Amino acid sequence: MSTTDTTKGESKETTSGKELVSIFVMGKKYEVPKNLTIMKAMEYAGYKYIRGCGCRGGICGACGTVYRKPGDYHIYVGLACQTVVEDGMYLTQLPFFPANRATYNLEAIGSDPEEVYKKYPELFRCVACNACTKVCPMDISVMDYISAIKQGDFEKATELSFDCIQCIFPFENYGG
Amino acid sequence: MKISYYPGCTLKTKAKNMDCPGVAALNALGVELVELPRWNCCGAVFSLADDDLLHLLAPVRDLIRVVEQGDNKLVVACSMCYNTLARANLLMRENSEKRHTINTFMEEERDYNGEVEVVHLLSFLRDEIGWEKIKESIKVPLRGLKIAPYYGCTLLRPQSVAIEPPEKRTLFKDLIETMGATVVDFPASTDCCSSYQILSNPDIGIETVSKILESAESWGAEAIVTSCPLCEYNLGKRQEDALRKHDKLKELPTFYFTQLLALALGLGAEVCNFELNHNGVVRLMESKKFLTAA
Amino acid sequence: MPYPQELKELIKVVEKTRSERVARKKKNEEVPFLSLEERKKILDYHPDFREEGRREIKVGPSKGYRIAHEMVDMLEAKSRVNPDLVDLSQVDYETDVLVIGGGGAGTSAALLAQEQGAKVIIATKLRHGDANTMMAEGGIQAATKGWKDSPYYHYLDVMGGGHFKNIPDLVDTLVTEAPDVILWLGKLGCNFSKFPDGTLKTLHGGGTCRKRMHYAADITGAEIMRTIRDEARNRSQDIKVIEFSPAVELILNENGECAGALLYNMETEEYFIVKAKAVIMATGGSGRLHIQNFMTTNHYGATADGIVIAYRAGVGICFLHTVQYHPTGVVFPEQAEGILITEKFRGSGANLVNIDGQQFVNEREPRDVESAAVIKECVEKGKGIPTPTGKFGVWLDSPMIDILSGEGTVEREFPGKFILYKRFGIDISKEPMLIYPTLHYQNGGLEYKSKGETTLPGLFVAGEVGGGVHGQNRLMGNSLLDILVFGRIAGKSAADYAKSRSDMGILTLDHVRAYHKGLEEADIETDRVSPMLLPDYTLPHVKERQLTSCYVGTLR
Amino acid sequence: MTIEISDKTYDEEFVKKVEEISGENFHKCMQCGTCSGGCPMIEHMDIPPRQIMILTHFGLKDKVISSKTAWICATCNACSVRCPRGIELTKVMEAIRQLTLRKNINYVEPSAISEEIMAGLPQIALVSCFRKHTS
Repeated sequence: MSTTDTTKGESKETTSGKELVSIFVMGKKYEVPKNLTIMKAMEYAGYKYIRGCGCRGGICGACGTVYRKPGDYHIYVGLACQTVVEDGMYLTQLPFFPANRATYNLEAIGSDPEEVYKKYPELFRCVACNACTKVCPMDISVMDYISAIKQGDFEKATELSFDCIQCIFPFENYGG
Repeated sequence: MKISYYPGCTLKTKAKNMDCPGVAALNALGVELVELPRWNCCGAVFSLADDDLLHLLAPVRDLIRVVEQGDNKLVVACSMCYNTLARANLLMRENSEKRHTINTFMEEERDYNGEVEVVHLLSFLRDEIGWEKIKESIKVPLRGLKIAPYYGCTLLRPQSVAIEPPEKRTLFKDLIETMGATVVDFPASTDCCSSYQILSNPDIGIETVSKILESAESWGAEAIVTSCPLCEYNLGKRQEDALRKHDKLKELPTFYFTQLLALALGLGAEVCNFELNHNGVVRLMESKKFLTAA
Repeated sequence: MPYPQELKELIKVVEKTRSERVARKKKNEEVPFLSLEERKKILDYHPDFREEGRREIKVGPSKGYRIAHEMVDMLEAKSRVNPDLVDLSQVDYETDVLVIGGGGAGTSAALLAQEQGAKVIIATKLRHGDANTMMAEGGIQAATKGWKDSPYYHYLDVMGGGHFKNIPDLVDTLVTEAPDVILWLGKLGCNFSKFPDGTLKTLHGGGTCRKRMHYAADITGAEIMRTIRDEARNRSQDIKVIEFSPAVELILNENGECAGALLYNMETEEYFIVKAKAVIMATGGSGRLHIQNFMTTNHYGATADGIVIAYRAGVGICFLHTVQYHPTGVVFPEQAEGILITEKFRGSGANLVNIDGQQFVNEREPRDVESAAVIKECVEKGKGIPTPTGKFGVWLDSPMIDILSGEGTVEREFPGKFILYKRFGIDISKEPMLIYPTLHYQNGGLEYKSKGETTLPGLFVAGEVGGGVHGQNRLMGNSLLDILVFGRIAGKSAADYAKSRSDMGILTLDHVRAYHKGLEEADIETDRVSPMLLPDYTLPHVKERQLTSCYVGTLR
Repeated sequence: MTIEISDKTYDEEFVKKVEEISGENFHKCMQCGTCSGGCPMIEHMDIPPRQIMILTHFGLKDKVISSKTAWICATCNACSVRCPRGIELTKVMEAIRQLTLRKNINYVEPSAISEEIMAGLPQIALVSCFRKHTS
């Protein structure tokens, strides 16, 4: 493979000597320049992505990352390509996680809420704890759009969920 | 007058025939029911496990929406929603320990201390509008219609949230009389319709429904009126199953009180969405000439 | 990070001239478009015209063609596998149609092939849908409106944008199939932005004479991708998707027909043989080659794999000497560097202004002209805005949009970018964006004809991997159109071809051996292997310690 | 019905759990039978509510847990409002259900409900049924 030119596009700023912060990648400590995104910080540390990296522009949902900060009880979720590292950040990438995904024939299903009950009865177990909204890396009001579906207001649900990038990728019956 | 209004999921879909005539009727009486922005499902049943606070989050969030609107009263039409919201409200008002835990958990919301008053639409009609005023506005008196008021469980039990004392209940009676119809009080008026058991144990559900229908019929009712979409489903839509099982039973049309009110106020069948009711309601209304009168 | 103080000071200059510029916009007064003569002159600043940036390729069907060093490096390289080690008698998957690439072109091809009754396998390097399609923001062009527009005008725009070098047959197909594609997407449930009466909203794109660009807020590609990906999943009994498994070579038969491909499971580093009656190449572009060291808007997987392996199998290349630089890529904050800012911002009224707050180019020039103008403004005139990272950019004055179309328009119409900047503490409805041209699109690619067919029987091409339809420069909104029009056509052609094919012959990788011989004969001595699969962003200090990085696995 | 009561049959943990989850002092029950008398579901129950109360009081876990009574209870509160001792029996029933549900055992399996039944149901039926009968 050709020699790596580190001034190439993405990697450029990582070479300049900068203030370092400590991050913990799946428990292991690395010193990385601050102001890098998680993705670039992990590459700086020597990781090469196979999974967990996609468009690098915040739209494909491949790089969902869970992280915690010292002294903070919250669990945060962000996109690795969009979230800037912070000192002491503990992070791990979202593993493959199969969502319950219905198959359907768009021509054959109607627009009544019962079509949704049939496909996703679990919606009706929602307790409005709002954890979904809190973890959404796209700032989508998940709880509200789930509510809208239950109320049969699909237009509102579509609008509210429009920016979803499907970071928990709903796989189903996939070979390979 | 404007007042915050919580319709509930079912009223937005299966029970539009309760929501639409209710909103229209109140409008005709000079009240604008303002649907809460961002409301969510209340959870339908109040959580009975003492250590379960998670299921209180949904109704409390709805109450917080009321405060966010700068309002302190919430009108609810669906009986189950009313029961759940009112009980959650009471708990937030009275149990400081649980209130604290819930407020702390919902850090993204403002604190809630039970400031809102949760009112059922029936009580609102009596207390804020008054039977007299309603009577003056009646355009199509439902004369000659014999109606059995069906309260079910959630309007009257438990006592802490009962819309009126169960033994001295008059709300439905007064409303029916105000509309010019005849009240047929019957013993099963406050019996349980089997509620969610219709899903878990459908046979038991149908038996329970049959008894209620039989009771109403034996006292001479021509129709049943209710304020709960689950009661309406069990007594109305599933009535066919009961009729199939019991030869003696006759068809007994089941209405929401909001439909009868809208009709009596002369708003016509259009706002009543009778097509969502499940048994001979239009036939009965036509035979009584209530539909043409408007 | 928010704009530092020195940039905030410079923003004040932009604010000073803003009201005057808004007033001009309201009166429809624009910076005049450049004449053809002027356009030609300014293009000297375009990276395509730097002769030192390219060299002649010395091997293969397009020998003698001068293209970017980075691309030649990929083509003048050995296979990742030694053909002698591959046992072609052990077939792992057999199918009617193999689609290589799980983006928009590949997925629409799979859907149409399935509709023709074919069993389909999609092999894709990352996840199904991880592709540049997902990132396309602005929209998709199609002459759907009977009023004042037709494929005829669309045709002229495409040809004009491509400097009249486009292959006419391909453009003809592109524009005439376009309205059907919009209809098809609508039926599959794609939520295009619409007026309350249900009419599709359309916008202008750079270089177009009519408003025919359909869009879904500012995530049109993502909306299209999730729509067609969902549809592929709904047909999972016929469409099998193999992820994290790029094709690393095509497999031919003794008659020189395409007969399948060799897949590589990047995670287990195993190779698998797919025997297919027809193969569709839909691997997309090559932004991650970082031609001339430009930053890129492209997806992690855009590494020219399909061009490499089809070239080895004898398919020629064209138009690869031109590369599209999107005029407006983020140059600051550095975390977002390279990310595309859709042309729709300019279409909606935002000016491009220099350090003095002055406009220097019409916002609706073709992309190559627009890019060249920005580079000229920074490099020659010295009117660029220096960034804290030592680069240059010019302002894209997004706050104008809220002034022109009402408060909240930026947030509503560009939710993706609004959120992106919000994360860095910048409100783009109040502050302008700093932009610079960024490597965006591979104008050229494999040679193919209007049914998707190539000179290699059994191999079809769809989308960015192919060259010709956009000539030397693609117009906005035509890439989403390209992948869907030619994806659908390739799908149908491949399924038809598969149906008519009975004898598959004997599988062989002889073409790889021949190519290796060609390299030797051309005196190319190299340890490069290709396709690249994933770009390498490892830093030198790490590389020095990676003592076993000589292997050709996924990682090293 | 003859039942044996001894140290061995008394499940203290069970009694404590029911006390804890229900928040009710069911030991106050004086076995008057008002609950059973007013229960609209009684004919479908294998053990009447009054007996459930005494069995729970005596810590006879297996009998209580294996009874279908708590699952037939529709939480109509008829018993609770009539109880002369002020016990909210519905909360005791809830606790008994929870002891099973909290082991991740569902009484109703959401994914197994047929599409036809789903189609006609009002949302509150689904929500309440899932709340009462799923873990």
